[in-house]
Amino acid sequence: QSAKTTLTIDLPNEPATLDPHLQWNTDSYSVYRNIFDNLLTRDVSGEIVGQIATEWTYLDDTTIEFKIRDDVSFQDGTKLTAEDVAYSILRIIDPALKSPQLSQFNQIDTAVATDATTVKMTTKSPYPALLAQLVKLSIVPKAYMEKVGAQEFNVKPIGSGPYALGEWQKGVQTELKANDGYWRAKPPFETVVFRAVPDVSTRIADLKTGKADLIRDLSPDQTDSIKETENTKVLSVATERVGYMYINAQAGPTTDVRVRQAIAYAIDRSALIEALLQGYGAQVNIIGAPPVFGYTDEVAGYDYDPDKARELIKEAGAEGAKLEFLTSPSYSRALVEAIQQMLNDVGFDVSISASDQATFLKRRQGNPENAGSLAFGAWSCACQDADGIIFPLFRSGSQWAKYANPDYDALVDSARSTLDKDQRMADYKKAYEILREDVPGLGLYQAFAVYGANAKLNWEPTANESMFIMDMSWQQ
Amino acid sequence: MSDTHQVLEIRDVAVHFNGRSGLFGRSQFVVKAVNGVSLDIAAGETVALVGESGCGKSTLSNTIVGLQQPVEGSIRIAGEEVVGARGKALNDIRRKVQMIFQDPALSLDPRSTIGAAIAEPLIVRGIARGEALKSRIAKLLTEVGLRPEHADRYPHQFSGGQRQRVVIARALALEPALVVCDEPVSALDVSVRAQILNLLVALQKRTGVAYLFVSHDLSVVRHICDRVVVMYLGRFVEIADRDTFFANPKHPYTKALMSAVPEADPRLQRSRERLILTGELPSPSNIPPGCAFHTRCPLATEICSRVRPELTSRADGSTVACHHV
Amino acid sequence: MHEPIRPLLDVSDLTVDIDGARVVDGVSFTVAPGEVMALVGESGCGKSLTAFAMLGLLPSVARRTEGRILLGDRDLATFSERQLRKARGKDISIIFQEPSASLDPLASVGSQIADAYRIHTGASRADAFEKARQMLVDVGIPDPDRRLDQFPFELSGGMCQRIMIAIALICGPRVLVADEPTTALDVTIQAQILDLMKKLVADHGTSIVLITHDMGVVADIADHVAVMYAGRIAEIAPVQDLFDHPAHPYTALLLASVPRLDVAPKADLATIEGSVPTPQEFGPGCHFASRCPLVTDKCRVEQPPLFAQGYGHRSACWHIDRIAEITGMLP
Amino acid sequence: MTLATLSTSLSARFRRIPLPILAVIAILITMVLLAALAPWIAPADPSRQDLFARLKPPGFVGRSGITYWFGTDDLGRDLLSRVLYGAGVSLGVALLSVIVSTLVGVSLGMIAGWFRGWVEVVIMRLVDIMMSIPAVLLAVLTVAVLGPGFLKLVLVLGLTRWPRYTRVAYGQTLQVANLPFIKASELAGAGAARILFHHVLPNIAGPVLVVATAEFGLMILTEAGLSFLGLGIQPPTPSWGSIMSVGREYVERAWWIVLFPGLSLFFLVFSVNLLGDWLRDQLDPRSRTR
Amino acid sequence: MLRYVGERLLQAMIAIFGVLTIVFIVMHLSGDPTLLLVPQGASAEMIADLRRELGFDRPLWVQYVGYLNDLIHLDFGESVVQRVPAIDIVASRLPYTIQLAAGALTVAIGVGIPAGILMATRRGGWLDRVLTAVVVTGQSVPTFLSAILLIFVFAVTLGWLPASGIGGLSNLVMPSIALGALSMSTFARMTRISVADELSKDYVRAARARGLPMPKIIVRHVLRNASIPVISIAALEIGNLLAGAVIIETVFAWPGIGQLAIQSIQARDFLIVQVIVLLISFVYVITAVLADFIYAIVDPRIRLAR
Ligand SMILES: Nc1ncnc2c1ncn2[C@@H]1O[C@H](COP(=O)(O)OP(=O)(O)OP(=O)(O)O)[C@@H](O)[C@H]1O
Ligand SMILES: Nc1ncnc2c1ncn2[C@@H]1O[C@H](COP(=O)(O)OP(=O)(O)OP(=O)(O)O)[C@@H](O)[C@H]1O
Ligand SMILES: [Mg+2]
Ligand SMILES: [Mg+2]
Ligand code: NI
Repeated sequence: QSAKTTLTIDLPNEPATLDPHLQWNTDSYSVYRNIFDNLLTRDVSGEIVGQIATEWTYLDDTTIEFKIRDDVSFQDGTKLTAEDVAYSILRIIDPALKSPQLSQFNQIDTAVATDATTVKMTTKSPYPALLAQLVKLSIVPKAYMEKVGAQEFNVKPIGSGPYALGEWQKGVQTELKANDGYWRAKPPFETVVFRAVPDVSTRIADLKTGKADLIRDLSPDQTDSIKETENTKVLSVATERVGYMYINAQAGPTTDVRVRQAIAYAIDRSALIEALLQGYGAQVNIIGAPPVFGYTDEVAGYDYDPDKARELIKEAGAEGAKLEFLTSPSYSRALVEAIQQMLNDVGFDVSISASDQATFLKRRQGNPENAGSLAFGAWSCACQDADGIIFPLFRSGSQWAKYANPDYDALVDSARSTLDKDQRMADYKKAYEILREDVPGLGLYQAFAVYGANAKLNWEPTANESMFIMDMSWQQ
Repeated sequence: MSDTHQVLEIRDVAVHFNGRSGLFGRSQFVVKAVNGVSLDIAAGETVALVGESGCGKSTLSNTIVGLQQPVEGSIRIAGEEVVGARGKALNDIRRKVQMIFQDPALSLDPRSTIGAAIAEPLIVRGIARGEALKSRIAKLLTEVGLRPEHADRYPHQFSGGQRQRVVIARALALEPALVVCDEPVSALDVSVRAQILNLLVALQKRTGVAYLFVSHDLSVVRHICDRVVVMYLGRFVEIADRDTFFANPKHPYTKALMSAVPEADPRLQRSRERLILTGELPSPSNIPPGCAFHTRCPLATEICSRVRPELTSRADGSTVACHHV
Repeated sequence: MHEPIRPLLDVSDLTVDIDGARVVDGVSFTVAPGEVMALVGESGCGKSLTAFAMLGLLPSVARRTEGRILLGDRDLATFSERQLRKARGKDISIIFQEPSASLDPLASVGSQIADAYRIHTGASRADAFEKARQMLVDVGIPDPDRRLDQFPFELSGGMCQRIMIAIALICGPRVLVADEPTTALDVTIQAQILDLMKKLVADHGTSIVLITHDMGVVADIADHVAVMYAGRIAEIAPVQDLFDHPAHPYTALLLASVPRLDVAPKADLATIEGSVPTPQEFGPGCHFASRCPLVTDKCRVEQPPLFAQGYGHRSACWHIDRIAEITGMLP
Repeated sequence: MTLATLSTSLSARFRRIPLPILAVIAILITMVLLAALAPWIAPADPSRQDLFARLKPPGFVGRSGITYWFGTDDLGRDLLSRVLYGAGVSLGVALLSVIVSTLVGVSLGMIAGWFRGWVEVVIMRLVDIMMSIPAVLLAVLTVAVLGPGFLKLVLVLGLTRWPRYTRVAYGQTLQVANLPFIKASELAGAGAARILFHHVLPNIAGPVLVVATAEFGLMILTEAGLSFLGLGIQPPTPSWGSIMSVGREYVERAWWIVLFPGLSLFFLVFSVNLLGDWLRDQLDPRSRTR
Repeated sequence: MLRYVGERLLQAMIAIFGVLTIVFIVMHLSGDPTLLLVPQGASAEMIADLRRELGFDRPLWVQYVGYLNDLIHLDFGESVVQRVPAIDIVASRLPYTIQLAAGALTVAIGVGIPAGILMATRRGGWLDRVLTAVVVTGQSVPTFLSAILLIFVFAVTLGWLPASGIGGLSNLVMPSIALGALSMSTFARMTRISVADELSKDYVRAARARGLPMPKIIVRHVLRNASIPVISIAALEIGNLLAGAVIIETVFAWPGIGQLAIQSIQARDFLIVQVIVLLISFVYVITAVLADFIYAIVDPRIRLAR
């Protein structure tokens, strides 16, 4: 088995595109992050470190200068220069590209290559999450891109990463070939195949039959059968993703803060984690997880207290209040039903409205009147920064927020416009405390990523749910 | 035309069907089922329509009651034009004309009781309802020789002859002026056939209804008709009073027809001289020029294949379309 | 004509039940070679079932409970389905009541005729078609080459009937059962078909069982006539005898119903009062009892046997002596 | 009157019911009864969860002392109660959607077959249109636009299935419309509505019935399929389809979750099919005279 | 007949146009893909910008006219998710869909029709009962369940067949069976009914009277006569198999149109959905017209009936 030179990974879907500036969904970046190098990356401990950049310095609050490696070549042999880096930045912030990722980078004003190894970038205002966002910026070859155009690039991408695109059988699988001249080291497998297998039961069957070596998105209930099977094992890691409840503070019975607090008291988080997540989750008190900047364990949580919840409901006169619980097939049906039962137990009348994801998002982000009372969510900004979580979720005026509190707004605004880490930590702690009182949302647990793998595969999954093949290898 | 209308006045009626054949309809053709016929029927009269199978008898019958539209010509029933009539006008005319179809089994809805079948015209026209309707049905059933309690039965619970009587009862419910009978007795055995014929005659005597009677059984025709019309390939070839017709058939086709009728008497039948027709049977989609019958006619001469003989009156009051009578 | 030749077909005591009802009850008759036996009777009296029973083609609901069907010296009633299959079409053929329904609408008539021949003789396709062509000429269909390739719907009713006859005759059967072969045809075509049958009888000595309700046809072609009523044979006689001296009230009334020259137009035709009993209503006695003008109590309880009336003439009536009362009553 | 006519003719014909059909009818009646009586006979509340008694096998005795005869599902709910309650939902969905699509489909089919001309073209092209739109698309979009729910589900199923009935009804009407007894009614002065409902409908009922019985089982499966896509009946309300779609994740670990609703569905579909075939034989004039 | 075909095709064009319009309107009513495209946390302005750039902010009728205009120029547009011409994406899936549909039809017809014939000829016998049970099973097991059961038995436990994906014939076996099962039941039932109908007709008795053995009668006469309703069903099923394979394709990771359809619907990738719908209605119309021609070939009467 150790002689195996191909690694096969079952993903739920095929990559939508391989142009790293066009799509930011898990299935796409699981593949293309192995084709491209990024400006920055995170090490195993979660620290931001350079990848194409060797070092960077803030010239002032809005200007930052990156030094670029000079030993990196694209897979077509051309050398990667500061021009390519600047081009990549400018390309993604160009509205004409219609990149869905634009919002992550739109704080950047411009970028120029001042010489072959230096790029100077300016932001519109001080932007503390900039580096965290730049972790997601892949570097594309300017010359090649300008030669073939975006359409062609999409199907025949060239990057500087450890793997080059081999054959892309649309809808079936994406095959990557090792880039033997990769600057960091020799890639561990000659070939890597990403298959598109939407049904999790089928992915498990593939793993058990040896058709796949690594599968993702397992539910905790399915881990047992993989553990029991010889030759397969379960890999898991705590991620930056947080499972939380949204509670509409601007419409319906939940406008009353006591009702929202009652909901918080009524949910037995430990039961959810133990029974339904089978331990693949860790309890949190806030909407945020330890790998996230701004996370604090100093804010108290709501302990499970159904009597207290009933009391609050009575106080608020909300006995039997009808709550609409929005959900979509993307979220665990069992969790949603379990929460529904817990809320009904304390005297609410919760009804579930499931629709497809598009409709769910439309309602959830639409006006408060139509946004239901409750929804379950699993949030990750892939930037490991509270700014990517509670700012969009609760800052008034945001799509997601069904909540408005000027004090809170001031805190999160301040935290996103200073580079002073201590100041930011303090702001976030205060902000989390306000959220605890007002309960426009409720943190439930830190989500774990669960993978099934061939027993011989060495890999330590990371908190940001990436799949870097460079980190994997066959057990000797 | 005069003010005194006949019950039925047919003028130059022609009915054509479009036929297509070949996988892609390469060959299109027109079936001239009825090809310019005229006829009057007076109240209380019975006119027989006889002719070879496929000559257009049923097509003409359907056209008279408005189930089929003619390509040209005029049909008046009690003075009112049927051709082109639609909706209410057509419905009003239909009160005066009814039809008895060839097969009684097929002309009754197998899923409604015969009471409902007879009641239908009365209900639809708003003539009777409730008790009045019931007694009216009972009366009609008695008139045709059935019992009132039969009203709740379904068609399959009757014999062929009884079913035919139900059909007649329904046709008469509206007291029409004309009933078109399309081979009403050909599928019945002799004793049942006799019952039906008796019934038709009795009703005519009482109500003065006129019949257009399509049949291929000349003994039946002789029995109940006043006048006989012979049709061949969409045209009338002979029209005559019954007595004249049977005493002295003129058209060669009529003669062949008469000679082919078997007599229900072995001695007579086996000693008869018969006129067997030979020659190609032409099709209504390809009617030969001249006289349509000339391909099979024993008397045919050269003129027959060129000039179509018109119906002309004869001394004894009959009209015949033949060059050689 | 009435010489006792050894019969070719000897049906005796044929009995058919449907759902426990006796729809054909002890029917017996014989047919000599080259003879035509006509089977007449009111609609629904069991004529067709008798015919089907002879070929072992009864519908699945019907069962033949008794009876012998001797063809020559072999009893068809004891045949297995396999033996029957070999006999059908070759020894005994049938022409069905409804010709267009009895032809596969989607197979060319030529292939349907030829099939019957190939099955029994193992002839080649070409030979069978040649034979089929010959048969079309025999039944008097003009332009046989073109007709062979046509489908049933392209032919007129009379032609379909003749196709059926061609199929029935192609293997030269010894017995032909013809079930109302001319109903729904006009008289000119009917005459042609009757002539064809006469020719068959004369040329090949075929025996024919002819089912019909047209007394004119009977008068034209039959040698003997069996009159059926409600599942039983009421009377059986040489044709002239039957027309001259009907010996069963039903026969007499039936013959009287035919419109005749001597009946004035639009005068009442004679009819038979009442209607045929259904098999469920059959009593223990004479089935005609409910409509018979001569009925007595005996008729209602005791079934009359077939009494001999003369040479080859038998009738099932207790009151044959009083038949004159009926003939006298008639107009 | 049409219904009355139909039912009298049915009762006349059905006096002798063969044994297997009686058995089938008994099964169906039992199912309907069980479904209707679920609130009284179910041993537990079908949505009562016990997160610490998840995925327990049949016969497991819970903490409160109740026995789970069919075992429990992934949230520790009593499967027997869920199957009982689910029967009502599944039967209801199937029955209602069959009724909706029959009503719509058969009416349109009869109208198209009767009036011909442009009405026929419009209706039959509409049928083509509906048949060309993938059913999933309609289902997803209807739920997106109208939201989920029992009645909307019925609406979706009815909406996507009526074209089949239309095709059958249309073809049959074309045939029946040419029969002499229809012409006779026309001559009697009956209008289109009367002819269609009093004469055409009873005479095309047989084939329509076959389609309807076949569709009946299919509707339950379709609801199950929608549940699988997360668009069916909303939890925690159980339906056989939603129970099975949950259960399929656990076929290895907890086979009982799919087994019991699956078996129930099998018996239901089996019974309905047999009954449908038999009803059809009864209504078919040819099989009666045979 | 040529005119008939012309008329039929014209009507079909109008119908296809209708399908496209309906789908266009309903799809757009159900929301646009912008929210699905942006990363979590995108701000309202960002979403609005992207929506504007993708053109979804324009009034519906403007979008519709634009779409029709493109369509007339045979431009089927580009997927907003994949940024590739929609027609290419659908075309890349087509071969797999055809494979699967062919496989499923083979199962459905190859098993369904013989089973139907056997059931009709052995009506009421034990073989009829056994086959009825098989057919009902096909009708009462949801496909998502039968599919996963097949995988567990034949791939995981026995290891005979690959669990998912495309490849050789062995990959096609299980999806074809799972997808064909339901159609198989439909074919079997329909065949049983129509063969039984034909068997009761007079010409069968007439053929027996001629001395033809039963198997020969069935092959020569009955099947042809019974085929019309079966052909109608086949025409309906082919359209069904294209689009109805959503669940099967999802479970077996079969990259066909059905899977693409549901993914594109869920992603509100309008133009792909439109191309798929266009394709399906096209196939549907073609099979319907084709079925009419087959009717005419099987049944010569139909030629004249028009
Ligand atoms: N709907 C139709 N379409 C095409 N041709 C038709 C149609 N109806 C009748 N015909 C043709 O018109 C001609 C006359 O048919 P019609 O039914 O009137 O004959 P008929 O005299 O009633 O014959 P029969 O005595 O056999 O009933 C025939 O050649 C027939 O084939
Ligand atoms: N398949 C069947 N099922 C039930 N009863 C039948 C069946 N076939 C015939 N019968 C009944 O058997 C009796 C005899 O029928 P048969 O067909 O032999 O009559 P027939 O003398 O040929 O009448 P016709 O002159 O009308 O053809 C009738 O009462 C009929 O109702
Ligand atoms: Mg006619
Ligand atoms: Mg008969
Ligand atoms: Ni009514």
